[in-house]
Amino acid sequence: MTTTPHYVIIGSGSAGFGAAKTLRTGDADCRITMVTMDSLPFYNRYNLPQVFHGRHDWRDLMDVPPAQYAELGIELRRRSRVVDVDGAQRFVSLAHQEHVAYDRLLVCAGGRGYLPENLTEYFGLMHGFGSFEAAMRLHKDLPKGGTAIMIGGDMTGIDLAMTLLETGYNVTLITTSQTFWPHRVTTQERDRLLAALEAAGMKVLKDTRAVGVSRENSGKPAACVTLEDGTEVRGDVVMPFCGLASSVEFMLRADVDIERGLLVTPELHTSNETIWAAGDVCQIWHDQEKAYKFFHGWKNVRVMGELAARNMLGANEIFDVNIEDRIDVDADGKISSTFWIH
Amino acid sequence: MIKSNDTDIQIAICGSAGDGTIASGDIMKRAAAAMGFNVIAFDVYPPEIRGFGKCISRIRISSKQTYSLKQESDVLVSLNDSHAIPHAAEVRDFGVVIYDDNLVARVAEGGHISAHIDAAQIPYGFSIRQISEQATNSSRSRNVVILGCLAGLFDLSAENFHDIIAKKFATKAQSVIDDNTKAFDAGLKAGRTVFRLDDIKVRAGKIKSNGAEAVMMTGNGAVVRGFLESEIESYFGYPITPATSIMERLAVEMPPRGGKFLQTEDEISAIAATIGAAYTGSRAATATSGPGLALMAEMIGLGVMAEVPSVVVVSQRGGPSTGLPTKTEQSDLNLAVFGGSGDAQRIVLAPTNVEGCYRCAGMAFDIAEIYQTPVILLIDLYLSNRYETVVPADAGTYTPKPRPQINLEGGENYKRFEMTKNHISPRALPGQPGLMYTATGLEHNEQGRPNDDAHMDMSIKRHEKLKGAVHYPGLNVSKRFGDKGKVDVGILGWGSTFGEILETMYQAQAEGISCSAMKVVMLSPLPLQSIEDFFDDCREVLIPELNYEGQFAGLVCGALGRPVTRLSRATGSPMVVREILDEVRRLSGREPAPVQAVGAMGARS
Amino acid sequence: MNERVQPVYLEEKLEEIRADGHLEYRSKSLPTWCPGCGYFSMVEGLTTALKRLEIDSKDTVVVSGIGCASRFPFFVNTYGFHTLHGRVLPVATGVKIGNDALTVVAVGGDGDAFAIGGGHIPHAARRNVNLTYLVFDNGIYGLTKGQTSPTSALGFKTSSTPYENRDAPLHPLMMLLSYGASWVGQAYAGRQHHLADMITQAVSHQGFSFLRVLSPCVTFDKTNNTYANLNTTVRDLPDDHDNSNLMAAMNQASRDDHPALGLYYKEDRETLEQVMKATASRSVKTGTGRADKQ
Amino acid sequence: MARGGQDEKSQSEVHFSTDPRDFGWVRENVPCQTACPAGTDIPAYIWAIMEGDRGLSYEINREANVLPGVLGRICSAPCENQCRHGWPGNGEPVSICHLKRAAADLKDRGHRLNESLYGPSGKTVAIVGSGPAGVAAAHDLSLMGHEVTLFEREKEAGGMLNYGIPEFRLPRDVLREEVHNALRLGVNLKTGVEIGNGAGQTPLSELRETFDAVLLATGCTAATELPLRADVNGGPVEELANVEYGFDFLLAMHRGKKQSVGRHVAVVGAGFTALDCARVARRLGAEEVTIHLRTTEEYIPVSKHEILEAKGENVSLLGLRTPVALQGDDQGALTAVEFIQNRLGGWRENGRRKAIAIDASEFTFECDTLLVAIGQRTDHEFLDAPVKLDRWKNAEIDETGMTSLSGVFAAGDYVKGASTVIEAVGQGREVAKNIDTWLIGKPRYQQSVRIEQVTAPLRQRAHDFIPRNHMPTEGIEERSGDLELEVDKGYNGDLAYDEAKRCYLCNLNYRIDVDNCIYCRACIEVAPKNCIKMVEGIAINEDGTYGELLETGEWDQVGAIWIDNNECIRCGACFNVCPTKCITITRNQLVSREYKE
Repeated sequence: MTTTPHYVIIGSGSAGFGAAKTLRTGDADCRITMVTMDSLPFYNRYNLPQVFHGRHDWRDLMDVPPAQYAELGIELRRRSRVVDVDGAQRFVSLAHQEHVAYDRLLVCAGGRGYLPENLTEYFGLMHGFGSFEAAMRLHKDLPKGGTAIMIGGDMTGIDLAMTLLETGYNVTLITTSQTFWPHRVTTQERDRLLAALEAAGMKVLKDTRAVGVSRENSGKPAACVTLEDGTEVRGDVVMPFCGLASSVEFMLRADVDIERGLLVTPELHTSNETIWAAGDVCQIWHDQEKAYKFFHGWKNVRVMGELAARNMLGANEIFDVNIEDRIDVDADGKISSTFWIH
Repeated sequence: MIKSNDTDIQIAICGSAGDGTIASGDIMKRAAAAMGFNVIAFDVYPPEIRGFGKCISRIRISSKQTYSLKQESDVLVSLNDSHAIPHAAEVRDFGVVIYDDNLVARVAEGGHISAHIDAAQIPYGFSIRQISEQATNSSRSRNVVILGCLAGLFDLSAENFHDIIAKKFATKAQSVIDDNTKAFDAGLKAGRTVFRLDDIKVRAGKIKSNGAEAVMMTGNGAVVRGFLESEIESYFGYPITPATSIMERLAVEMPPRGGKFLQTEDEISAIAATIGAAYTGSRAATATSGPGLALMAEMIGLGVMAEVPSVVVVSQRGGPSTGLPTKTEQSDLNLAVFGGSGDAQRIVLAPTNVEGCYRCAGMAFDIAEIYQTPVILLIDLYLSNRYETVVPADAGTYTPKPRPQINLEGGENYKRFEMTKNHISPRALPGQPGLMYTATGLEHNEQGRPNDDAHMDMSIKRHEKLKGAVHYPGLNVSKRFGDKGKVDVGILGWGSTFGEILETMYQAQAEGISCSAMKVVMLSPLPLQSIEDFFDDCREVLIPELNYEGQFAGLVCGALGRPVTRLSRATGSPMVVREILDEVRRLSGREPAPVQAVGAMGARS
Repeated sequence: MNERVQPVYLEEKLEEIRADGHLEYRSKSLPTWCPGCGYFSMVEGLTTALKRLEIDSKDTVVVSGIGCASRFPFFVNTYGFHTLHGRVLPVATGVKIGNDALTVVAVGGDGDAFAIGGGHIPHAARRNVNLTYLVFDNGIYGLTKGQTSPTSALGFKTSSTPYENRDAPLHPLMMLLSYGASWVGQAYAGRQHHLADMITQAVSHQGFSFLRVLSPCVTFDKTNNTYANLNTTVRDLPDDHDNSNLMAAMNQASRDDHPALGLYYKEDRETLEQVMKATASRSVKTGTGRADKQ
Repeated sequence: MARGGQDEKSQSEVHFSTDPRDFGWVRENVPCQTACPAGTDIPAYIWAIMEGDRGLSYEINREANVLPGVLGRICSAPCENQCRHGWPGNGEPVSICHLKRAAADLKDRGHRLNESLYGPSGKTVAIVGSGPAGVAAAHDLSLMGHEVTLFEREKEAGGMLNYGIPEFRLPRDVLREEVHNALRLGVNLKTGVEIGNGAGQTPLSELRETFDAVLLATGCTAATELPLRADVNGGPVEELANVEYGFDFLLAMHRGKKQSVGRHVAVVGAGFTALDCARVARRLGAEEVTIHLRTTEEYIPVSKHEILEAKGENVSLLGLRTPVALQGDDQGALTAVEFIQNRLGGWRENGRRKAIAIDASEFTFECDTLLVAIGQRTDHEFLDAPVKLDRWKNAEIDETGMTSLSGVFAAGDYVKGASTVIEAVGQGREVAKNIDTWLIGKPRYQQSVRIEQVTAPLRQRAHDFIPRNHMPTEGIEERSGDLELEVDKGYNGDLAYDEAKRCYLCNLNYRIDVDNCIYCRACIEVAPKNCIKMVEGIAINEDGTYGELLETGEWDQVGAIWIDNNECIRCGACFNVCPTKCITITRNQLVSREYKE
């Protein structure tokens, strides 16, 4: 007896959604279930800074209308947290005690903002930017013309920072080793880039480190970051942008190899026969560098999702790890990055 | 009717019997009323007290006048996924589904409601059970936690909820109030931390009133209030869904007022005791449903024959027999109007909304006493249990009229059943000197003595005396709404269904259909003249009602001999606006007749 | 040795229960009573009794009225008849007369039995219909959500007696003894072993057997007939109780503050069916009838 | 140990079982105790803390582990990984180890130790090595009435506890007090005495003649060599300045040598020793300290708390690399370590991961000090009569702990290779029993399951929502440069009580008495987990213990309603609601009882 295969996709970001569409194109009959922590159906995360240009209705950020999920036959499980994956019995356990059996699993759970160890206890006092909700909260809590203090300043953060500056806010950047993540920049390049940011109106604090965050309920601005020399920096919100940490806790019993992310072959196949991974959650084997590497950025992630889906359907394609990793400042001081190419 | 910047949301709370679903809905609607909203609410629950039956409480909260529940809810709260899953589809696009995302027992694949939420709906998962356990050490307060979640999500004031919780559990231990308050607050905290994605707007409620504070009542509650304001003196009851709460409320309210309350052992003795007390001049009533009415039919006949005033509230449910004991239906019209042995016409009033329940109950004793006959207040489960905001009448509206002053000479000449011009005879009360008579079920003469030969004359008297009731002052025995003069379609209705009829009529008018609607409140005797006028004005007359036989249509057709179109529904659920509207469109000729499975009674008669 | 600390091994226990066989008398569907309801004991009791007496399921009819107890037939694997409120005994009598080879068990709550149905009991009792009437007495109305019943205690506050119940409760056992029931017993849902024994005896009795089962309503009665209260108030009938002595039975039955469990009274008397048969045969012998009159 | 003897409860309230199903129950249901190499009755001691009796709690600990105050600080806490509170959906594990310490720290000043002493046996035992295994064995054997002499080559007893663990993790006064208490009931401690063949040393053969039995508990006294590309025996380590074995580094420091390190210190290794070296290096002034792991920090055998503290002190952990060569300058000083990149391989039997080197992925890491802490091994040079070794070059022992030499027993790291302190303590106790049996010719104790009725639930559901209480620690500033200041400050009484409340008390067995159950499902309704089930059967494992419950939803198949103790979180809700009071709670504990034929 043959039955149509059930593909389960964990994550509804661009990798997950791209994969779902690819699966449907390749197999009109298969069953596709997409499990996501998000309460929204797929939207373009990289457009979140647009919130500060006035796009406050989440429907504006939708890539496809909700009805398209039904048309594509994608079963959506939103606000559903995966707590465990049983790689031997092939099912996904959700926090609400439901087991979803799969024939093939694609993990594109992405990552969550990384927070320097010494600041973890201040987590509750900071703003994130990982979801539409977080973006809207930020928009709500940041008064018009107010100041956002950024710790780190990875490429997602820089993108937001540029938008904030354009829309009349102030940004104070406290640099860390993760500034410009995931680009690796030399000291020279770094200085040039920081100079470009300062020229764009950003206040940049170099050679120091944030050691504490506090909030005051009365009097503005409300947030305060303490630096290691004891000085205090004031602003309205504090946001860590120190790169991503992969979300893999739920994969610990899945019978797959994990370092910081899920380890996959260039075909995006994990060490488990029926599990693939794509996007920020996986480290792909780089044969020249002899190491598992992360490949971040909108374009990469999307390519990975579609490629993994084709391989799940039986293809044997390889992810091209030789991709350009470039960040530049042009004559006008405008920063361009391969990370931002959509 | 409803503008976009008004509040008009409908919340459906669905759970298993025992989850506290109905209690939760109750707090919600009372809190919403306290906030100044118009509220219409209706609960559906199974006959089992606990176990596994489905309960669903639907509450429409609006800043404008509304007449019925909406077909689509804006919010669905699931306390039990297996019951709530079929209702996920009832939530409109960009509406909200709230559920427990941290269950205890394993569920089958697809057994959790999150698997059934459409992409256009917004899921809000909370750890409902854990929040309850954390707040109160018990999972029992899940139903209150979800109220907190709702209040948190939609930024409603906690104050009103706290207040209602304290009132609702006032008779319980303080710890019950404390625990429920804690559970609410915990849910509120959880709800407030969620970033909202839906487009549901709740603005301040504002009910315009005559200066009195609008209150939230069910149809049954309104009946009780009407009774109390008209100084009910005796009540005999027997529990039966959906009339029970009338008895329970009166059990609380009457003793302090010096009233006599008794739960009898069955309906037969309830009506017997009611008539017995009324014979002495006490304002007496009972309440029941169709099955109880059937038991009482014989005794009501006695009341007609003996010309003893009494008030019987009948809240209909699905029938016959136990039928659909917790579902609504308008199928006891025939029994109420005609039930009993022999020609035994009585007065039957069928209010169309909660406010109507209040006013009819307030006037029922007066009417019964004036016309010296049983008055049946015919409502149904949908009206009994549905909540609406009501503006109370001015004080004194229902103060009983002075009892018939009987300035009669005592002695031989007193005729209890005297033939008079208006066919109403002087009624003496036990205790009055010299006016002793016998009330009897035997046919009798003017003195009340057994006499077969008087039957024709007495039958004329007992029927003719009721005709005046059609003109009873202050009582809208019928009322026309909508377009004046000649119209294409007229919708004639009665009882609880009239809310849906009005909603339909306004929608039809908005579509440009010339349309009006008329409600008939007095079913016996019928206000024939105004019904006839309505027929004259309408090219087509449609009668929607909740029974299979089209009992009201039959009543009207029988009385007028005019054709009507019937829309008869016996689903156990309230009438669907959409279905009436389709029929109105068809009758108006504006759209080709949609193929509609309206059943045998759907055809034009 | 305290049995609470003795280990119990599940597979041995399950084997024991399955060997016992009473599970076969259950239906497939789980009872829908409130968790904790005393009526669960009754399912255990009746199924155990039927198994012990080796009465075939197909030869058994369980008839019920209205109330929580009326669901009972759905949970046992026998013929069942769910009838109208208070009219259980007339229906059951009809079933028995229709086919007296059947074992007929009528079940009902205290409301069904003593309120609306109160008028039927004396007649079923004095006719000595050969059936068993199990009255699940929880002293409250469950299905209509907690109003007083004829056996509700004095002082009980319910939704219909918000200022305390002042109607003295009935004494079902004294009623039945005085109605002439030929077998009158009492059991308690919290002692299901004893309950099963009593149902076994009641069903095997030839004649009208009336068993009152004290059964807590966990949802609407938190004060009177609770497990906690009954556990401390119930007692056994004295060892020397003479169950052929009606006055002794009345005497025991009158002490409701400490209800006694056991068989109060039993007498062997012609049943309705026997009377009918006897009347039938006598009418043949005496030859009364049309011929006579002519 | 033999708690049965002190039992105040009457026989009728306590039952002792030796049925495999009951042993199986304890093993399955008390995962912390099962995970503890010393078999500590963890729920019992946590319950004692909840009851306010910290002295009793300390004593319960001491029955399994004679050094509770020590282990409460430095235990690797394998119990916490298994704690039911940490199971998926239940939250975080109970801080079992911190509570152990709390019992020790917070007991009354005048606390009286509880020792059950046997009369003298006339037998003599020599124990070589006063580390955790030696101390545990010495204590137990002396209680059993044997005359014990404990030989220690260093100045002070304690072994690795004294010479391997920095004081900021284990203050020496705590160690001294507990070792003293373990030995004071008649153990003859001889420090500064070295067993061996050299001059001034006592040979093993002499001990065998003098004593009835000898126990070798000398631990692992040699550092494991670093296998490098050029010399798999780690030759280059000796050749370069600023490269040292971490074990030797710590040992020398604790013997009194003033140590120093460079500015950029690299540590290779993944155990406590590696972490200790790194943290000592920070305190000695190193600017950058890195720990290099073959696998990743997810899979190393140290507690998360220690990793977090190390990170807090700005120690970095770098994963997936194996050192293959050392690079030095002209002066013979270290300049860099050459590593090869690894990827994760399959699982090893001990639950850790394999590391597989990636071909041609070598890279260099600059540093000026390297501490090698990849393990220790046993040394057998000192024996004049060689014992038979196993394939890992450790002493081979039989099931009683005896080596190939009659009357010579071995225990602790000396047998197993470098492992944890709690394992050593557990083995010391185990071998003491075996030595005793060998000496007196019959077993003294036997295991059974003690079953005692508990009349009411001891917990509330709300306790399950208390978040794990973190260990208060000294500030980073205060720690700086201080090798002695204890980092962990310990719970105060309130914290300990709050944390104790979190324990599910898994040794409570909730059981439905099927005979009295009316199947009313009141318990199922209130259950906070999927813990009460309608069952038709139960799987039985090959060893006679129970497997999974077989559930059913068909009423005529429901043989019993049963509590799945594995899912049960002992909240007591079912007990409180049961109408027929047919739920029994018993406390099921493993105990050693006086052996009966």
